Amino acid sequence: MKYTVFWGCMIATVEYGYEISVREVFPRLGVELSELGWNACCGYPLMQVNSKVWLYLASRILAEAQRFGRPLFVPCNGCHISLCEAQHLLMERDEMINWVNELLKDEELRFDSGNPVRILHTIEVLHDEIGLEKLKKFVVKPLGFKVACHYGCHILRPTDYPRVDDAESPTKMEAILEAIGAKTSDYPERLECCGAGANVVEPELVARLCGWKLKAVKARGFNAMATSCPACQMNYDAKQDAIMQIMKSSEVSLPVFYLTQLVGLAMGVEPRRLGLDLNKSPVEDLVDL
Amino acid sequence: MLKLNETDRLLEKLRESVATLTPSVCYSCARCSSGCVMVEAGCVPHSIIQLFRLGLLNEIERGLWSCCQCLKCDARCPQEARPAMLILALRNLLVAHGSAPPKGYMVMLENVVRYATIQQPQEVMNKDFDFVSRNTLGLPELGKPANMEAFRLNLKKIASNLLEVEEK
Amino acid sequence: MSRIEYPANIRVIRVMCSSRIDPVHVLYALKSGADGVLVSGCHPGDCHYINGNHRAKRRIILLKEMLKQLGLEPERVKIDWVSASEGERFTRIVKEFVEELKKLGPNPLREGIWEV
Amino acid sequence: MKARIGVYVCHCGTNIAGVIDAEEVAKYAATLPDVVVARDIMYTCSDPGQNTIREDIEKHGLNRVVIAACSPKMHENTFRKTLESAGLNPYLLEIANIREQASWPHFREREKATEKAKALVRAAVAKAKLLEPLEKRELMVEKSVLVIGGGVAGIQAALDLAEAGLKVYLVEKSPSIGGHMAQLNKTFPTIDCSACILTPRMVDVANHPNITLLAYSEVVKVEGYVGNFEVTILKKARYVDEELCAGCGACADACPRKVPNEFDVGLSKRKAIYVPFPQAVPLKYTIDPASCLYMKYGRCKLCVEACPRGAINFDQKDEEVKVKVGAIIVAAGFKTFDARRIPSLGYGKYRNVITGLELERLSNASGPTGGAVLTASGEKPKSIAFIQCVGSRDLKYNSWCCRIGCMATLKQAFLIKEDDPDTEVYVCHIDMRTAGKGYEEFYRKLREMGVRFIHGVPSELFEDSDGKLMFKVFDQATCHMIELKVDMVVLQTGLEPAEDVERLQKMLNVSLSPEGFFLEAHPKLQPVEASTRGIFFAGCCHSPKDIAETVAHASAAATKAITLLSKGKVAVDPLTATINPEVCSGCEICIGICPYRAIQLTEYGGRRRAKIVDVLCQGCGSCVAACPSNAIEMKGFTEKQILAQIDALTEG
Repeated sequence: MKYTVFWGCMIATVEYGYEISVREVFPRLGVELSELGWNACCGYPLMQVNSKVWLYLASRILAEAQRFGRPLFVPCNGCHISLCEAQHLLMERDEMINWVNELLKDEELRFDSGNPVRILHTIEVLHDEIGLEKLKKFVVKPLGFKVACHYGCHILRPTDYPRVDDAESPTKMEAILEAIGAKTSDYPERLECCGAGANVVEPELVARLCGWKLKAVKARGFNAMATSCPACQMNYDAKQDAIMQIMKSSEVSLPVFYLTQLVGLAMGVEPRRLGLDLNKSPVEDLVDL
Repeated sequence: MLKLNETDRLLEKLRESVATLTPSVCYSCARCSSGCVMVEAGCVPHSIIQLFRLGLLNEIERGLWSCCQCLKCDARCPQEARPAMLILALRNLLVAHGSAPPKGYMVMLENVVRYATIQQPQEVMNKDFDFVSRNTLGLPELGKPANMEAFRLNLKKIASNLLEVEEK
Repeated sequence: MSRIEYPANIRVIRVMCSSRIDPVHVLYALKSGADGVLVSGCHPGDCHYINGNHRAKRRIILLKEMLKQLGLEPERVKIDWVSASEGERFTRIVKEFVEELKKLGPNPLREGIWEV
Repeated sequence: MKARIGVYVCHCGTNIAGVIDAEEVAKYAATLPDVVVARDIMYTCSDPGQNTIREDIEKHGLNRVVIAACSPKMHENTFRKTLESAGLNPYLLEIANIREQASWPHFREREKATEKAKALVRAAVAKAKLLEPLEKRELMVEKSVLVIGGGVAGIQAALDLAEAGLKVYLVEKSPSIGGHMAQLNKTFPTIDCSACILTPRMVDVANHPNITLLAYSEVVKVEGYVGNFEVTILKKARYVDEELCAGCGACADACPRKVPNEFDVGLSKRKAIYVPFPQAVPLKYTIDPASCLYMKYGRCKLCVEACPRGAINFDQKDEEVKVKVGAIIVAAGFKTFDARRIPSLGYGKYRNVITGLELERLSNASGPTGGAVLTASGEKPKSIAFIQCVGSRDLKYNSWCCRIGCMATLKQAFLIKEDDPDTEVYVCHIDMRTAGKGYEEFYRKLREMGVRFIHGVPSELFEDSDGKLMFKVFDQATCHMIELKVDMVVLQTGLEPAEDVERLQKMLNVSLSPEGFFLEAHPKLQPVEASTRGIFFAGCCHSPKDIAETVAHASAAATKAITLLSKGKVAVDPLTATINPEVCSGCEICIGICPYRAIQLTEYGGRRRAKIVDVLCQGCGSCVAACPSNAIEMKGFTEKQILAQIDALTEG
């Protein structure tokens, strides 16, 4: 399994725990990652103000990835939807490809519609590529505690091109967690959004939204939450203190992990090598740092 | 009292560009709004659709930027009217016609022009209260696009209206 | 049928079943200058006359092979399935077919360039 | 005889003339060869319109008539009768369809539409010239009818037919007739007891001398044609002798095996030997082979010991019954939408989310709780929310309106409020559709009774740890998000085509609408007829209907069947193929091609020649196109006629 990896802005500039844990865990599972050579915005946040900016930024990453001839591993939900949607649009409409390639010329890049990029998210790599049976063989310290899955919106929606899992009844993340010895279950708030897209304009409302979900997860008897998106993780983990202040409640305090951090723990990797000392939420309640 | 400004040229433009979407099929079941987490912030998807159809654009601007684009409304809409896509299109068009987007977006855009990413790598605090960086964490340097000049020029070409405003 | 628009340059001949259509009719229409011939029948498995549409399909496929040998574009003949309630589908098929024929240009037989 | 053609261009009000210049088309028609008279008429199908044609036939000695108007499916028969009444052979008529084929699809291109209309008239005139008089055929018919489906539609149709003196075979696939109506508690808006009005009719069916009831049976094959259908019915083995079984139930008392009861939508258990409900007709027990211990494991037979009449017979085999009928009424019913398909509403996941049909069983005195509406924990709910249009008016599932959900909810809300006015009842709706006799009044009454209507539907439901259901719904009346916590949520699920619709459709050679319901011959004027003659539709297999509409529709279907069969014979189109034995080479290709087995070999002049069996030929023309000797001709669609049409259409 050889992939080119595209980290995107959030992971590479602030959510280091995700990158560290992927770099630690994936090679142990037989995954070889090669770097794109540079990092740049996938365009997703800018789609809101100018969709052409988005299409240009996303297409140049796809064009660069085509050069490597390997599937493109995209750990961030936002980058994943951005690149998938851009490719979907390019493959559907010739005039888009022409427009994009005209711009890419100056960068000596070209999107080739005959050679679409296979784009894979963390959950797909673990569940579909490595596979649960193989994953189980690496487990030396089954987790034992009960984890709530938070998929994040953008790997499940929209429904007009293939996404990582079923939009209304996803199962892959739970299956991965069960394979590494965690307990998990469906819960009513499972598919609720963290609100990250509105952080720019409504930070306080987003905080209350996250607080509501953390509280619900805790009340339903989960010991922790797992995410696979840097935006969701930032909302639930890094902002937990702020949420507590806004909600004036400690009921929202809950360990929040990246899925890859949990996989690493089950494989017996030392917690700090998984970047767990960077999580702001009380992961130390469950892990000896 | 709301007034219909049917002759508004902006409205015509908007209608044109969202012609591929199908807001006209919405019959206001409000399933979108019932599931929307941003209603509190004044973003009411089915109202936005209806306001758009009636041409009440000034009313739409309120709440338009609160939508967090979780796409739940698109997925659940029984008539496939795609409220989130309409909101996205409206945001784009308002910006294209000179309306200023929330500041956060401008900051990201400027950073992308400058550094290729929405922000530069940050120092973060770990559990020992030490500030750490990519470097101290042993993470490799992630380079910038090879031809930053062409990259910047392209962006300025595409988003000229936004970036020029900023230069003034 | 619902009032859905399609190009005005198609002319219709009614037969009770697509299987009534003899390839000779299609050739005759092309020879007489039609740019294309669309044969439309019930959906496979849903034929009003049990299996006439299958017969029609086989005949049209063979006819298209023949057209190739004659040097005439087989795309000028098309067979598709439309049920009585599928106005939209009919419109789409007709529109696509007319577009395709426009790309092919006028029927050479009409210009008198050719004689069969 | 030289052709003398009259051409009539219909305005169809503005349907045609609003787009096409009818006068110009008529003027053009007058210039065509052999056209003696050409006129444009406001409504050609009206009395004055038809009179004009009759007068012209007489005055101008017309011997062919071309009518440029709507689809021949609409008025071909009307105008044939016009010709007949003027003493002209009805098949000397040709219709140019300038409405569906010109004015409607090209309403934005008036000139092109007019040009097209002219071309279609030109082709019709060219064909008309070559028309020949044809004689109608008459077929003897069986004075009996097959009714498929024993719900209220099938019951009503069967009783109407039987009363009219026709022999009826009523085939029902489950062990008892009654259908969905038997499961219901009360009926809206009169709050009549559903079983009380249905069961007497079920008994009437069982007792009527003209009705043969074939329950636990399925139609497996239909051959033949109008008036002469040959039907094969599979009578499934009940493993209980119907003659001997007295319906005492001793067997079920003895049976140790319990399985979910379909009649109670799985809310209660039944035995492996069972009747679906106490008022079942026929009241005969049935062994369900999938759950019977003896049939699965070869051990038990407690029922055999218990039966005082020795009615149980494990050696019973499925049996094929063949019947001949003149007409078929399809009353195959519907199924309800499976709410599991919308995971966000939590059905199947949260215990107190139930469907409308489940509430129907819970509130029914003969139901699993003896008529008490209870939550999963056995308590009486203090608050109930109904969610409307679940799986209806939704492009992902069923795009259509289920037609009964609004009224069913009002009725159920009424029963809940009547039982305990303090129960909080919420109805989350898109639109409340209460068109029907007394329906709007009933809606008003429910508002007076304090039911809280919320104009909006939720996106998802959450279950709290106490088993209560929480949801948010945006109410358009108040423009506020409303948060509710209730003890029970009722999903009012939609109606969709029954499972075996496609099987029936293929077997009967009829059409389905895009929704998957049976398609009638004309939505306004032939609402119960299939486009295949002799087949009629009744009830919800045609489209969602409430009980009153279903009964009316079923009676209409029965009446149509009675009308068809009353004379003992039917006239059928003479549009058949004929074989010229002089030209036929006896190659037999046509014999293999004919889907109706209407071609036979006969002796002609000492040689084997193919011959069409007139009554069997349906006029598809398959053989005509296949004949390598051009020996077969299709009446009404001859080679010459078709080529003349092509010539006329490619001209210019």
